Amino acid sequence: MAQPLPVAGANVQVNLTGLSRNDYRGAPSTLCQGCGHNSIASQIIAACYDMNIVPENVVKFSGIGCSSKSPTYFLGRSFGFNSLHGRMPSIATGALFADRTVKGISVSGDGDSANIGIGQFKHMMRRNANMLYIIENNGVYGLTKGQFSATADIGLTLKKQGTNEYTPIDICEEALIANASFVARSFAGNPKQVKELLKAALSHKGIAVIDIISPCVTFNNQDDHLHSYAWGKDHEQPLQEISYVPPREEIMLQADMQDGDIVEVALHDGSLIRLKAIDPGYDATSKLAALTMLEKAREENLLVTGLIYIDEKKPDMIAMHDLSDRPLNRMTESDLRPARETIAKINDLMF
Amino acid sequence: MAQPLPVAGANVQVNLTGLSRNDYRGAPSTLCQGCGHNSIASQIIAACYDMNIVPENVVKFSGIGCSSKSPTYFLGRSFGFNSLHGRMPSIATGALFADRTVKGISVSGDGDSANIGIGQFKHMMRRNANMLYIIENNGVYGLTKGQFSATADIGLTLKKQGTNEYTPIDICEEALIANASFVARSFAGNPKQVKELLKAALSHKGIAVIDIISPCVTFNNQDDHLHSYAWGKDHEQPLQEISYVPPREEIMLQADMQDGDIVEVALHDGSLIRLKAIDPGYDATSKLAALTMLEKAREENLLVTGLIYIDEKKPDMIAMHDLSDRPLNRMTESDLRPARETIAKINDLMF
Amino acid sequence: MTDRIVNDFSITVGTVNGSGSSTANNTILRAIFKMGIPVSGKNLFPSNIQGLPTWYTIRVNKDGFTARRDEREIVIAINPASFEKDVASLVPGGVLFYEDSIKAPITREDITVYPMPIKQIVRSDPNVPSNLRDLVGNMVYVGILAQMIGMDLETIRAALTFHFKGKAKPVELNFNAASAGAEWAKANLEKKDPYYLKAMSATNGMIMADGNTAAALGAIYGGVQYVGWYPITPATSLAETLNEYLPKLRKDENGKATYAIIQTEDELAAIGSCVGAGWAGLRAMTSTSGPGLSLMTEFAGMAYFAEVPLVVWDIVRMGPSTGLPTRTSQGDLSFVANMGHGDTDALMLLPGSVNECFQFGWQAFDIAERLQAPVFVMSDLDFGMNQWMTTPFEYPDRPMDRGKVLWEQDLEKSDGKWGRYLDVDGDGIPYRTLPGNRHPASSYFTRGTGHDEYAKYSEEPQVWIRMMARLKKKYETAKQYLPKPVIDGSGSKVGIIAFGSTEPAVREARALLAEKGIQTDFLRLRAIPFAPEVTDFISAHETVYVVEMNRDAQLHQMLTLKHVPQASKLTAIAFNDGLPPTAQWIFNDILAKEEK
Amino acid sequence: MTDRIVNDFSITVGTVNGSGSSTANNTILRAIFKMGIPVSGKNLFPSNIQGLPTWYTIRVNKDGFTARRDEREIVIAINPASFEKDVASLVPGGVLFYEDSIKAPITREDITVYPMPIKQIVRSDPNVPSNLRDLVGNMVYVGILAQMIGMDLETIRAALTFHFKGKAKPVELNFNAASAGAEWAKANLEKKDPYYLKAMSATNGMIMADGNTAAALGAIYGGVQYVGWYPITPATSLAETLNEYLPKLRKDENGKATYAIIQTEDELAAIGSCVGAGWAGLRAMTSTSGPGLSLMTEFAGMAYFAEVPLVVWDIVRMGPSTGLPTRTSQGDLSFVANMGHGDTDALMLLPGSVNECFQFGWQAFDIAERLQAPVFVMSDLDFGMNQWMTTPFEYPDRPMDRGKVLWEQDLEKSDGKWGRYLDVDGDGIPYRTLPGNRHPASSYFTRGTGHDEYAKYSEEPQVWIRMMARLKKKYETAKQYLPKPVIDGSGSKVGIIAFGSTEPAVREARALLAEKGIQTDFLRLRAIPFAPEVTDFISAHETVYVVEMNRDAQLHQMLTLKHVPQASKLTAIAFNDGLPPTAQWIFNDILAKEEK
Ligand SMILES: Cc1ncc(C[n+]2csc(CCOP(=O)(O)OP(=O)(O)O)c2C)c(N)n1
Ligand SMILES: Cc1ncc(C[n+]2csc(CCOP(=O)(O)OP(=O)(O)O)c2C)c(N)n1
Ligand code: SF4
Ligand code: SF4
Ligand SMILES: [Mg+2]
Ligand SMILES: [Mg+2]
Repeated sequence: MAQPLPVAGANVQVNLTGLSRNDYRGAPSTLCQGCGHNSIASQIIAACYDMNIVPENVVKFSGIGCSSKSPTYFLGRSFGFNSLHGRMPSIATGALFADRTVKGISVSGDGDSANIGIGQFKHMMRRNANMLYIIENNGVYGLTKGQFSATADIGLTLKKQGTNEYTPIDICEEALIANASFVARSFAGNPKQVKELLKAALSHKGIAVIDIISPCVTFNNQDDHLHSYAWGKDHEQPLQEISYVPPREEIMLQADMQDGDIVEVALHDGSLIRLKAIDPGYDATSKLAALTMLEKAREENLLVTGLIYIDEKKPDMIAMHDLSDRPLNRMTESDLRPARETIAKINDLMF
Repeated sequence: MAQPLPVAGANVQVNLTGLSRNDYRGAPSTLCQGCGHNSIASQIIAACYDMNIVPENVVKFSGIGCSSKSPTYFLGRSFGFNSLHGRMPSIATGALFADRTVKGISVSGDGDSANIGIGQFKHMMRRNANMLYIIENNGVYGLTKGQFSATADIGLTLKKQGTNEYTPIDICEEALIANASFVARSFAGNPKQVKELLKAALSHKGIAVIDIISPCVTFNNQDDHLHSYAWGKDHEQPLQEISYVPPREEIMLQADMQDGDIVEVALHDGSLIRLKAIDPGYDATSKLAALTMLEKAREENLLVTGLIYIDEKKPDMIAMHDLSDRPLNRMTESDLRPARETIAKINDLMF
Repeated sequence: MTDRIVNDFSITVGTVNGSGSSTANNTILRAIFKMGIPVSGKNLFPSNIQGLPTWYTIRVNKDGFTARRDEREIVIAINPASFEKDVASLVPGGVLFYEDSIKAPITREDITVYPMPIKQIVRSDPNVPSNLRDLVGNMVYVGILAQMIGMDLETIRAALTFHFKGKAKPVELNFNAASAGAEWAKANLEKKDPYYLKAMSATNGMIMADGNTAAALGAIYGGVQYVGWYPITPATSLAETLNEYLPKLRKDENGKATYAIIQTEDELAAIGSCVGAGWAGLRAMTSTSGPGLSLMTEFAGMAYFAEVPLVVWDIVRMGPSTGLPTRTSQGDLSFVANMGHGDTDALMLLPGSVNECFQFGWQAFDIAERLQAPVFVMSDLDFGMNQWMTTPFEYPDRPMDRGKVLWEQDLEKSDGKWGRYLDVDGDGIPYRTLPGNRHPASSYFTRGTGHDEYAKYSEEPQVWIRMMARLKKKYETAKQYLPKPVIDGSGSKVGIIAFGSTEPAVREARALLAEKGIQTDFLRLRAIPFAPEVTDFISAHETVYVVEMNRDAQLHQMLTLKHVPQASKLTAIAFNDGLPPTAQWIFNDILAKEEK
Repeated sequence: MTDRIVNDFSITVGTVNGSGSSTANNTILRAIFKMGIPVSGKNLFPSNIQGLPTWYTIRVNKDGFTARRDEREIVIAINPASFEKDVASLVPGGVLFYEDSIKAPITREDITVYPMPIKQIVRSDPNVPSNLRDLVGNMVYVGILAQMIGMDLETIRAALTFHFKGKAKPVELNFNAASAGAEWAKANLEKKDPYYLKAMSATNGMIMADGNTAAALGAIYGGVQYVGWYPITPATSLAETLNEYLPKLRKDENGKATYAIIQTEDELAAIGSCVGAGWAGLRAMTSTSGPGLSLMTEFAGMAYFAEVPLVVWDIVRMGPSTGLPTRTSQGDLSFVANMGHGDTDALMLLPGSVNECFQFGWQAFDIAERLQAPVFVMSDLDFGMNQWMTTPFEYPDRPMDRGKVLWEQDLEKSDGKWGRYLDVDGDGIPYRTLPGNRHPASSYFTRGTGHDEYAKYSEEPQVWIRMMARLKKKYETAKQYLPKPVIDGSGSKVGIIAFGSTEPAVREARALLAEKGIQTDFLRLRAIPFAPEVTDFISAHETVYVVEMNRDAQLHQMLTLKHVPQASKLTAIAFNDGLPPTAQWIFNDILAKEEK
């Protein structure tokens, strides 16, 4: 189905779909240098390249914010919709019915999804649409120049805003209790993990939330507060070492996975997530375990990252709606307009 | 401060403020006979009477729905604001700054607070305004004639709507992870508990959420589903026997409290909530315990009721804003307009 | 006794809502319709579920004038709470049927009074289970009325059979109650009033339906693929009808759905999901009313500017604010015309009958996709929730217009060269591609921010001006795709412009005016922006009355702005108290102005 | 060499945002202002945080014409990305200062060119820490420019001292860089262009401020008590200024706050909380722009209908939709006038200077409370975010008007008899009580649904009509409480109506027209609904040009509707590309129409 662009020259490295890494890029970033969001965009590019994803099989969505701009900076060959502040989930909901073979990749911010958009966020979880939902979480509104978002640390002091008095919203907890089917947390300062989690999330069928701490170097990068590179580096505690094993790849433990507590989670497309538990006994299929872990992490002031929860069995939005196997947006009049003879029956149903 | 109305006749029973039960009523209900909301309104009347609350010291708020109509049916002498669908919390937020001595009592529905209003609900929790927030939870939209709400049981089948495929939202979990300072659940079919919880909540300083299962007899009262009287009666499992001990009352254990595991929680105004634990060892001051309990209740298909969580130490909205001790809405020009001489200084601050 | 008055009177039933009387009232309406007599029914109900006063008004008129009238010739009084008012509302010479357990005194001497021992009659039928007695009791008054005014019992059975979808048991139960009522009346009441029904054939070949059902069915024949909605009176039944009929009419070869319906968390998400679906190539719609519409403002502006097709049905109820949720209005025109910050334009369709609700149901999608824009269909509570006589729904008379969409093969032909916002054809309408298109040049990035012809972000002043001018041009182009006004006239000096559910009242008012020697021509507006025919009509008349149901004469304002040189001709006839307008009110107002 | 051109030219700095150049550019602006020369500065910035092209335009004009001009006499080119465009934009005879590391060829012969070795000069100062070099580098071009056009170094120091709030270290650092630039220029550049500054005293007694700061300060002097807001460009700085100054100006006797500011979760909650606060008796306000305003629609309708006072500052940016977030517009008039479903009316204040932003800051509360209604103050990005010369802010000249509020003692006097929506005074404005009032008859129940004079729910048609008619009356009454238009004229035949930030351009255009022999009178509109003076003005002129920054001539439409018999006089001069208008554009357009 895909129409890969011809690769220029023989020495450009390409993946199985014949695309070069360049084919996964977007426009040059207009974000600040050092912004966490840029590093995440790079990992999206890398993950899609590695996974041999055809860009035309992806649709990008975002709300409004620095984070929400970033879909411009990756997968330039995918359709994209930079929507309204806090309203990305609704746009995605409608659009993802159009062609069920298309995967959604969405990027939002903490302001976008935890402040104005928390309602749409919660209800998106319930619908379990087939979409990767990244929240680039920096605790502030970047684009409007540094106000507190709902994820801002309590006690954080910012220039014009004073001190934040409100307890923060935990996006992973929010996703969990709304019964999201894939919940993870990562840190823009840990690109390796970001990439593996992205791959796992992209293979998940249903909504896959990744809350990525993504420092705003311009407005909120204080060493002693969450959402800074320094704090993240000091306080990160990965739950697992994660590696994504594509479908049909020989299942073999890598050397560094040899010892330790290995768990494998099979995804619907035949791929695997291989987890080497750092916190042994952590069960990523238990909502209660996940909630308990997050509460404890909060108490202990740790940035626990990794795959927090996964439920591969929850039916996705397309299944819940018992949708036709054919893309709806390619259907024509003969599919969509009931036959002429039905109109008489309909009139008969009236009085 | 209060100006109680003269009591008609000597044989009318009055409380300590000199008001009869009648003074706490509102207009006659226009809800359906048997609607859970009516029984809750009666308990609000009873609780306020018992607690000697002066109606003028209360402001009522609601959104839109059958539930949101009910403030018309109690405390007819209190100010009330029947606002917009899902937007009650914002109205209350602004209004509760006006006179800090006034207590908010609000009633909302599951559609009002868990569908359209979940965003305002979550953020209201964070602000910890001094308000009782009742959700009359029936799993449906009553006023628009029986569509699923976000708390509807999965698998519930309703006439025109088909079968609900979405996992329900648990209002108590939502309140908890948003760090609400008082979270309880009750059942309209258990008026005694409703009343005691209302009293406790009314004495709490800060936001007090009570999620009350309140059957809609017209559109959703199926015996085999949550939100029906029958199911509630069969599956209710109270966490505690609760009694509210007003301030300055002699602290004495009642007979039926003699044995068992008694816990007392002191509220800021000197009153106590006395809990006789039915689930011994349940700790209503632990968020983690609360979450764990709710998750288990869900798994075991139980309607656990009672005081789920309380945090008496969280500063309320007025404290967070370091507000004047005097009611803001009685301040006059001399309080509100900076002195004449300041204008020159202000101009000096410009270039 | 006065002369018989045949097939020309109004019946009002005063009852309480949630008491099951709607079955009875609809039965009366349908039975009369089945007798071939033109009839209309309007339900005047409160905004709650159970126990408050409700009135159902039926107008019978042999000449086909079925607008609401204020006059009540027959009142059936079941509700003690509204009894006094109901009795007072009768015209002199009118007829009162009343539940005889109501003990209030009846002081009027100028009316005929028939007490009805409904409870007794019901109790006398051992087949009625005691818990159904109240419900079934309603049918007793239907039977008594039938007997007294000459309503055919068999048409009652037909109406009940329809209502209960042919289920024998409830049909029998209810029919027996009606029969018992009729028998009782035959035995006990003596006809003293002049009101009679007599069978005609004026409704032959017609059907009865409400506007929301018609709209939903129309949308299905228009190939609706995505519905994002949120319940609100009086729009709810539109989406619920889609819910009911789509599974029956629209499965694919494997029995799977070719559509999706989502009851979203609120109206922002309802329209938001339609914007997403419309953008991705689905025929998307939502239905709502005032408060929900207000919440859709930000997305409406985006759909205008990013050029996304979708259809919004506004079943107008009385605003501002929550207003009167169960009362009708035409008060949203100005709002929709200016919906969203910044410069905007809106495409509005104005159905003028239940049949047009069906037609615009499918046409709206063609228009939205052709013009790549939101289309607002302005119905109202009177259409949406009342039963109307109508000619049968007709199968669409033309193929679907999916507008300018480029697929893989199109892009191959053009070597992948295209611009999302490029005005290739000079009509202001650009081409679009849809997600899922696998051509590597197909994709573009959509946004509500400034963009150039290639959908690239741009803050360039000239680009902005160009894009906004093209949008203006597109809305000029729109006129040729919108339904033309319907004009009835023959060169009178006086013209009337109206739209929507006021049509029957306007029609009747014209007849009343004609009786007074005032001939009028009538332009029924069906879309905004205005077609050139509207201007021609204004030019051709000396005075033009603009009739509408709102306080501020909103259509009159819009017409004035577009016809400044002729504005002095335009006279507003605007009034809105929540009830459907009467011919008398329009007649009086125009007459007073004509005589001045 | 041509003659000297003194105090009459424009300077544009082409740079990138987030590079710290705003300090430098503001310093130039302020230094010129301190020299007593009329000046204005406009920042043309992109909608991102760092790294994209930005232009800062300064206009120096001895006659006080400070509207934006398209012509650029001096360009300071720092940004390689926009270099070519910047060079091309110079007028013939113009001057180019450029960062000499930009290696692009300069092909124009008709300009004077001064290369600036900024990096070198900065590096030569050992006191500049290496991480601050880029920042401080901006001051070098300030110094070079100063030297070349005769800007006083001491005024630069004054500007810096202000900017850094007197902190010696950054002042020195930056001042030294400017001095170094000046010295280098003195030593190395030879003046070849005609542009000079010369001190005047035209700005004596004036201050510089932006409109958002002025609005916030005005609100504080108006006794603002509740602020519910949500960040959005270009409104953010209004709330942030409240955040900054309220704690300084408004503590009670115990040092506690007499106000509350809440950054809410979104704009629905922002206005919702203002409705709650306003209802409960607080002076409540929010500030927003297009997208946020659209989200406020439902609550705006409720505030209108339930009659709740509150103030909404709309700092207009370019719509529709997300539009151009950093560009200015006057495109929200029609939307606000029709904001909300159903029949509505809106009170709008239209400040025409930064000083009026201050004045309307406090007056808006008096008007809102007097009329028990939402008041929309329509500022824009050009006011809100740019520095303007203004006369100093003046202390309010009258006591607060808290409107018709009944407290305990009032109710005691009336024996508790009152009705929330009763028109006691015949002006359409009822009385209200506030929560916290302990009189047992004080309370009432507020709702957005239909209600009678005693705030009881009502669906009665007559009650609805009465309430809506009273609201209409109230908006008639409003006119007497709104600021009157400012009229400048002496009986010319041609009139101009404009409002808001176009004032300087209109003023200058009038001068240009006068040079061509076309005398004009000018009515600067300050509020909607229109005062009778507006009608008088239109009547008194043969032609009236309505100048505004939007595509659809929105004010022109509103004026037309209210002046149908005179509508042919009204001519639209409407244009909006996101930039503040130039006098030339207005002049050209009017001239063309006058010469036709
Ligand atoms: C309705 C609306 N309100 C406000 C804004 C202004 N706005 C733009 S981005 C933004 C906040 C973005 O914060 P976040 O989502 O955390 O993204 P970040 O910039 O931090 O990546 C706001 C408030 C808007 N565009 N639309
Ligand atoms: C913006 C808006 N959308 C929709 C409605 C219609 N509406 C009124 S009540 C209601 C649902 C109420 O459900 P819930 O809160 O559960 O209350 P209940 O009636 O069940 O007590 C809806 C959708 C409205 N009034 N406003
Ligand atoms: S402002 Fe912050 S979030 Fe925005 S681009 Fe810069 S660093 Fe990133
Ligand atoms: S419809 Fe349901 S929720 Fe509403 S009043 Fe009736 S029983 Fe209660
Ligand atoms: Mg952020
Ligand atoms: Mg409910």
